[in-house]
Amino acid sequence: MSGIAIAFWVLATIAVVSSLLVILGRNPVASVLFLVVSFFCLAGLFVTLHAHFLAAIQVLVYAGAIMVLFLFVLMLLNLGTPQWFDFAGTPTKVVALVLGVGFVGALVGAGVGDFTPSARGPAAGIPPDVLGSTEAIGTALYSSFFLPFLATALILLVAMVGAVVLARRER
Amino acid sequence: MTGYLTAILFFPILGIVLLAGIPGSNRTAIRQATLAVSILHFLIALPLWWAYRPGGAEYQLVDRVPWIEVLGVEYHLGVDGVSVLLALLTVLLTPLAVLASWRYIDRHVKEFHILLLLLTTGMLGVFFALDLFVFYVFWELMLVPMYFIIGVWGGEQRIYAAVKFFLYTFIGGLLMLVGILALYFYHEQATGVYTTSLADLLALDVPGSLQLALFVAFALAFAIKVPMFPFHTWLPDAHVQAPVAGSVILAGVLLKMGTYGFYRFAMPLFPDAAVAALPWIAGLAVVGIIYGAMVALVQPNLKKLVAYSSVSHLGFVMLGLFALNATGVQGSVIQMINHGISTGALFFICGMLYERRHTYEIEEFGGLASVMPWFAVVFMVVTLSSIGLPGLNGFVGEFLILVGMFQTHPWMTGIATIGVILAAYYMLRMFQRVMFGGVDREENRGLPDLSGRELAVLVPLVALIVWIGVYPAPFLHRTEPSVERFVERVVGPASVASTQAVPIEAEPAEGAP
Amino acid sequence: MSPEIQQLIEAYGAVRPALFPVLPAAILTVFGIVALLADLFELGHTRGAAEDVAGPEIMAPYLAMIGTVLALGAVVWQWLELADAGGSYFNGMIALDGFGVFLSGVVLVATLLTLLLTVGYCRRNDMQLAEYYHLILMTAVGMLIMVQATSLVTIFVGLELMSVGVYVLTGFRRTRLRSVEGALKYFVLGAFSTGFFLYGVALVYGSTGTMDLAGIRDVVSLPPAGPVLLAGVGLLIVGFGFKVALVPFHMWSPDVYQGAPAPVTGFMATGVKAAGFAAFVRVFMSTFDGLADQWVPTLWVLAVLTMFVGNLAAIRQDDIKRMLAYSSIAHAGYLLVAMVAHSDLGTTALLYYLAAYTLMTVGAFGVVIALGEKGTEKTSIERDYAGIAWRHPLLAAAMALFMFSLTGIPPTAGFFGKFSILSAAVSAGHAPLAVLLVVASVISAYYYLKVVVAMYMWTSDRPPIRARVGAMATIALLIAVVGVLALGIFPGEWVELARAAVL
Amino acid sequence: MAAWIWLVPALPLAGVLINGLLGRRAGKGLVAIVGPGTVGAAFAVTVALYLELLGRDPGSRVLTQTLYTWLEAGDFTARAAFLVDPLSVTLMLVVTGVGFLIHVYSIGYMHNEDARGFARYFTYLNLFTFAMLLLVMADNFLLLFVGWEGVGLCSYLLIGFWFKDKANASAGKKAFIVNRVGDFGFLLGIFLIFDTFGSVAFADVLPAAESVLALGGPLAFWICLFLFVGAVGKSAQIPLYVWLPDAMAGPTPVSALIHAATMVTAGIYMVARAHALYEMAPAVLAVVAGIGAATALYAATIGLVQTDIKKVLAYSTISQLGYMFLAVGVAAFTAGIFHLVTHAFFKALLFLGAGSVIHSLHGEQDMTRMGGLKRWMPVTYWTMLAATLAIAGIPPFAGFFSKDEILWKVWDAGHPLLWAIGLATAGLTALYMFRLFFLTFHGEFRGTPEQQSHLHESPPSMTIPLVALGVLSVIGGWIGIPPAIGHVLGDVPNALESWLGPVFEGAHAGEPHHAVPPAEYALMAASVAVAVIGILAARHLWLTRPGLPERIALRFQPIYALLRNKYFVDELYDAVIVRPYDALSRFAWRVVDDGLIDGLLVGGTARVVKWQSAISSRAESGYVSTYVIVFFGGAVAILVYYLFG
Amino acid sequence: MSEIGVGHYLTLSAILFAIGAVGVLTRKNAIIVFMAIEIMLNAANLAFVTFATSIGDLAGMVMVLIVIAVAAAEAAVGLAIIVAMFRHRETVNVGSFSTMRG
Repeated sequence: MSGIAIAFWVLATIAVVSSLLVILGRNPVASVLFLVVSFFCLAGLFVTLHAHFLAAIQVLVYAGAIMVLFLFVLMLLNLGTPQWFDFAGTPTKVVALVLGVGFVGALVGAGVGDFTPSARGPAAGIPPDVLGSTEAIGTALYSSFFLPFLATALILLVAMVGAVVLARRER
Repeated sequence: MTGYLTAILFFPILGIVLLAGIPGSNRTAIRQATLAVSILHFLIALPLWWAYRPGGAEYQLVDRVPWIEVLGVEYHLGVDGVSVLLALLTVLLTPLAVLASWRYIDRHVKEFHILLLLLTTGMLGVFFALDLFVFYVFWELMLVPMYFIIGVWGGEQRIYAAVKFFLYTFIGGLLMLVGILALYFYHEQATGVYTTSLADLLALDVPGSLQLALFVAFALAFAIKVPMFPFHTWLPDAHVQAPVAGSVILAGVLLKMGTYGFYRFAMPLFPDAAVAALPWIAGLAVVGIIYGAMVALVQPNLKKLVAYSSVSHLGFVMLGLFALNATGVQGSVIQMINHGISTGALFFICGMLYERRHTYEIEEFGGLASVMPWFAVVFMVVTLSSIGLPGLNGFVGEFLILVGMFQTHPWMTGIATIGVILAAYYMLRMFQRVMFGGVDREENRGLPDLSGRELAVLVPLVALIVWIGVYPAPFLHRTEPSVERFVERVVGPASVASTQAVPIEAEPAEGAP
Repeated sequence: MSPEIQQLIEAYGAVRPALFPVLPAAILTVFGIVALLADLFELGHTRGAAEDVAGPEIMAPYLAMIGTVLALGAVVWQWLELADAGGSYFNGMIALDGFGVFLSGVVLVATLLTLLLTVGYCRRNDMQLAEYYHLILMTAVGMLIMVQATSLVTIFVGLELMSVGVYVLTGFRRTRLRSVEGALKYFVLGAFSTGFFLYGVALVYGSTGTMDLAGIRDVVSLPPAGPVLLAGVGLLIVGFGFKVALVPFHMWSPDVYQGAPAPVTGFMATGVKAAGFAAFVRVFMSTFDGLADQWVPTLWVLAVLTMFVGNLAAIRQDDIKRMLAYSSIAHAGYLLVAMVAHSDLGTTALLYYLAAYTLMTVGAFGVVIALGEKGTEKTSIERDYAGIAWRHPLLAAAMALFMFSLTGIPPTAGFFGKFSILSAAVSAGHAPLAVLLVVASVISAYYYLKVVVAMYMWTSDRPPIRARVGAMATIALLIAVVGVLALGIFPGEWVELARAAVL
Repeated sequence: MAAWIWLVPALPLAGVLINGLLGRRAGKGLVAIVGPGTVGAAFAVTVALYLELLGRDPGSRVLTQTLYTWLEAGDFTARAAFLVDPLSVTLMLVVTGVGFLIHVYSIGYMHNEDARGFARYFTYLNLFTFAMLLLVMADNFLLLFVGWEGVGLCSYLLIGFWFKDKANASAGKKAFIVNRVGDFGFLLGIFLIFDTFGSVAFADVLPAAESVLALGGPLAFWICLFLFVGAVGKSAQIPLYVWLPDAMAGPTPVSALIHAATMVTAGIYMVARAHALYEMAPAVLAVVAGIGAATALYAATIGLVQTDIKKVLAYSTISQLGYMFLAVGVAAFTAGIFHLVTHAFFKALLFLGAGSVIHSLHGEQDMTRMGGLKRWMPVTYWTMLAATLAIAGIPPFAGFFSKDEILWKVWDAGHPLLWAIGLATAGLTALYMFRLFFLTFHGEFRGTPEQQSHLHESPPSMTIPLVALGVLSVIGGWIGIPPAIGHVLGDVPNALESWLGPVFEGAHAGEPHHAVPPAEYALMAASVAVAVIGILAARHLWLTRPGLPERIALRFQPIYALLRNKYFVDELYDAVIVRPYDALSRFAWRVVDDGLIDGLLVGGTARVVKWQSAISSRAESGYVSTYVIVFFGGAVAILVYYLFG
Repeated sequence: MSEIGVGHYLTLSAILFAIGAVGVLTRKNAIIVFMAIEIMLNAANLAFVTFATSIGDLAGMVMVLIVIAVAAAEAAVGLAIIVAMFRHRETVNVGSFSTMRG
């Protein structure tokens, strides 16, 4: 059993568990922390896939920025404590469970599990370690993905403006 | 491209523009203007009577210009004998309707008259269209103003009636639209040409199964409009609720659109299907005749009674169309006109009673003959014409229809003829309850007789009633070639001259010495 | 010609190959940002001109309008240049083709009309903020990207740009609970659906090895389609289905439409829908052409569901915005029928219908906006619309026209739109679907008529609305009315346009 | 002369227009001139036509005039054209002649009416004359039908002339509708005729009958039966006679003209006119004869117990019409027409006389409150006497000849039973007519003294026509002196026979019959005897032994009640036809229309839509969780469909 | 099987996605709902990376980057909305925002 395999199983397990804890936990703060954990695991999985740069970004942006934002809001609104209303009624839960299992079941059952990609894409065949490198991604961003990259910038701008508009106090 | 029909068709729009210029507060001015416009319109359209030459081409005065080239849709107008008569009926009724609304309509006068004129254009468009797309456009267009007229100026239940009217016609129309499209694409498959021109589609011969489906789609739309027996329930509501002008136009012209649709589109386009469906439709028509007469008998409400009588009368018209011989079809064409005149007049009369007593309940009247003698005379004539008394217009139509139908379906005709008795029953009973007996209600004592305005409305109609009854030749003459073409198209050239006097070979004498 | 302009032109010439295909988007971006900055530095601020104006008179709206008009000009220019400039740009991220340009036009018209209608509204409801106009322009940019996008990446980015903008716009009247509630619901479901969309993209990407539509098309064209690809297709339907509000992914729209400020609702109902359908059609009609046998039946079912649920639910509505929300669901169903037809005729019909639908819906919302009073919207058919026909005859007439057009009564754009969709369906052998559409639209007639009935045939005892329609709103309504009639009476030319825009 | 035929109907029509449009303003004077004047003029023209025909040789006594083609559609054609031959001219003479007298009479009778009513009355009366002339002058079945309906309309208008009283109006309505039932048959007949012959013109149909129709064939049978249904309606035969007694609600002159002399005989005229067809359908002829005989007897029995003077006359009319049908039923068309003419004379007279009585009693019609009027109104008395004798069939009065010829022809045709019925009817006729006569003019006056004080003879305008008709009732029969008597008087020819003979060429009754004189004399004697017995019985019962009738009535209470209530036929029809029909109509309206179609189908659809609408909008719970669940559900569904579907 | 293939990663991502979705369905606290959504997006990211490496194509990688950015943006907007709604109702329970329905 290769190191990658071990790493995968460990990370996968932790990721699943912590994700479950996120949606099952009573205390929002705890959920945030578990979410961070699962993000770390994902970063780890990225590494196992040779996507080092993305792993780094994952940690920086998610664990660093986004989660802080979540915590900040939680504190701001003083929602740190568990709340009674937090869970939907049992029937909903059942339905949700069924659907969730159904979703996974459908994909896996249909053979997503033993899927082997047919590399027919135009840019196919780039060796993994090159693929994950900052350089490669950077080049791509500024060459072939220039337009989406720009647009992403606009998205951030809009989000910023929007956040300002929405969260601002009354005049 | 003479442009004459186009001129007739869109003249009312000019009128609308004119009306738009008059401030809504100045009601008299609006009424006068509308009257002037509609009379002028009538005068402009009147030459149709001579302009159309029965001997000549099938469709005359054709206006034809490309409209939506992509789809092969053309702005294509033209008239044959039948549409000429119906168009003239339309433009005749409009000014009368304006006159009749003079006092009846007192709210939103301007809007009312604008809609009335718009309605005229819509109806004329239906009668002039020689392109299925154009036809459909006007068919639906006419719906809108009528909807408003009923809904805004109608009686208590006006909204229910208006919406009912709209939905009934709308669903029929849309199904017909699907039918039109199917036909359109079938034509494209068959010939590679996209067109909605009636002439081209007539040239097509459609396979039986498809014919039947399409015929049903068309027939449903028209049957609702006629209205034929099971689809008639919108009519009483619409009639009772609509203001007098609305009822008159509705009965006088709109209902004819259904029968006209059968005559112009449904039957010629799908002859085999029409022949196949004959027993059903003719059967429904007969049921309608008897049923309408029965229900009319027990109506406490004047307008409702007339409405149901329309169901009965239109049953005759349908029967005549499906006689599928020149005699019957001629009869039903003339009967379309007759019904327009007689029932129109009846609704005018209802309106006049309403203006005096603000009710349509037969119970509320009685003995009016002694209070309003001239009114009684006119009412009597109209009633008799609607009963189908020989010498008046009603008889001409009904007789030809029955005689024609008898040659093909004696039994149905036999049953339908009972309608003649029943008609006398319900109409005379109504007339007696309204006009005869003593004046037992105070409020009826002082009722004024016909005013000049009202005479102006009724006299032309009465004149027509007598004219068509005594000397229908001019009318029959105008429709003859068109009708013969129609029959030929539906049943094939063989049986145009349906039953020439073929002496029946003497059958074996029974019990003869 | 002055040297500066000369230089400008030369400068443009240098960047043209890169800029031309995205010129409209670029213009909007620039003007959007300028509007923001101008406000930041209080350029052109004048103290309230009209008495009911809260806050300063700002120049953002005018900048936005100018920008949109210029962008429209650019679109026209693109249309004219299509012959030689048409093609794929930015490494296949976007394309400059008739389809895209046509829909860019539609989107921009929607934007322009929204801007025209919105000014008075913002003044009345102290929303007169530069951010608002900025967001509208940015949203429009997102839409433009979507309609031109030829790569799942671009589609996703455009989609998100648009969505984020609309989330904010929905909640823009944050002092009103409903506005925020709408924003919340929209956001939660929107993000949720983004997840599905994204996952679908991933699956498609994985099974085809590329995110360029062209590339995908090539792969898909050779069967068999593996389960992953199919799953991806399915999830993409879900994603798009959410954006264009197909049943059962429609449930957000009534609440959001009702909650959002009226102009935003109008913008959503038209622009978002147009953009969504643009990407939807592009991906399915051309890219997944090879999989038609798989997705056509699905869309058939969705179309029927959407038409009927939308129309049926609309019957019970009293809030006109909510009613229009359901009606827009139903119309998505009609558009889906055009997709099911899966033919050039179908696409033509769809494009024509989008144009027609945009005009009449924006028009309808325009009237709704115009009838609003200071600080409030008047949206109850029962209470607010009863008998207004005799107080605001022109507004009522316009509304009636739009309602009849939505019903599909000739000679309006709506009628011809329905006509062409029906013809597409019938010619594709989907007569039953056509009949279902007919039945559905009869149902729809009922509630569209209800508005007319209310305006013309009801009388209300409540103090009448006194609407003051500003010059700009008037212009917008005029455009809508003329447009609806022009498209209806002379559809030929427009159909030609749409036909030229078919993929 | 033929060019002037159109004048005959045109003149009364002119009267209609003048009286109708100007009458109210012009006042009674003008109306009183125009009304009768036009008819008189028409009579003059008719006489001229008669002479014209007379001048010709029997073979070519036909004048025709075509005004224009009325209906032409497909292969159906009907012209507005007149046919004047001996048959129609005879009727025209009766219509215009008797009509004129009655018009004159009406001037006096209606003088109480205000100007408007007066004008209206004469307008209607002229209109009737016009329609009746159209009926008898038509050269085709359709035009005949026009007149047929026209007279029906006028009778409707005139019966309901005093419409302020609902009863009168309903009587008119009843008349019209019952007639319509007959017309329904008539129409079918016309359809069938056109279907068979391809034309409705007498000139095309009648000559072709023999070649086209098979003797006794179904086609002939149905055509004739349908036409006869029309005749039954118009001529008030069983089972459609019910309208005629009610029709007495109209002014008495109207009863005289329309419901005695002319309109009601249209049926006989029509059958006679279509004799060529009937001869091809012996079965129908039998039916005609049967119904005729039955009606004759039946009506007579009812007439026996009526106390309303006009009702008695009404039933006697029905009875006499039955007689005429009996005649044509045995193909004795001439005899039928003969009786038609004589009946026109004496029955009109009877009515006018009754009118004069009623007039002087200010509307009193109940014979039990009359009596002894002989003293006050001699002219009326003597003329009535002549008429009563005529109808009773006492020689040499008009009725004797016609009635006797009918009986003889019936016997001769080999129908002893029908003959017996005829004979019995004759007896009854004599009985009830003299009952009427005695109750009215003899004995003591039984009315109120107040009435008695006003008793007076009618004005000349009324009495002159009475006298004229009286004369006709006496001598009218001499135009048809049977050979049996003829050769006794020195070969006096049967003028009518030779006059009408050619028209009925081919009719078995047509050719002069070499009878066995003894039998004929015997029959003659029998009928006279029966008549005399009847008269004597009447005298015994109502003059010498006034109490007797009551006792008989009490003795045979049930029968008396039955007769008194006219065999309850009206009630029967009401219960079997009218009420069920009304009920059915109500059912159709309430249940089928409102309930089934509108309620169940239309309303049901609406309800279903509303219900579905509720469902699809309730799903919109407002909770994000619901939305998400539905969303996710949909997504999973699609996935499952794609991966496993 | 010991060798870790694409399938494992995909299955994992599917599971994570489902967990996220279930979270959205079952939680009412808006903030946790958002977190659940973040999980879904991450699942998608995982799929992208997996595919990208297995195909050897950069697009997937870039996509992940973009998604992360978008996720950040959405989080910002979403949380702003939460703040706004909290100002109205002093709660972040999505269930308590249902004034519009039907």
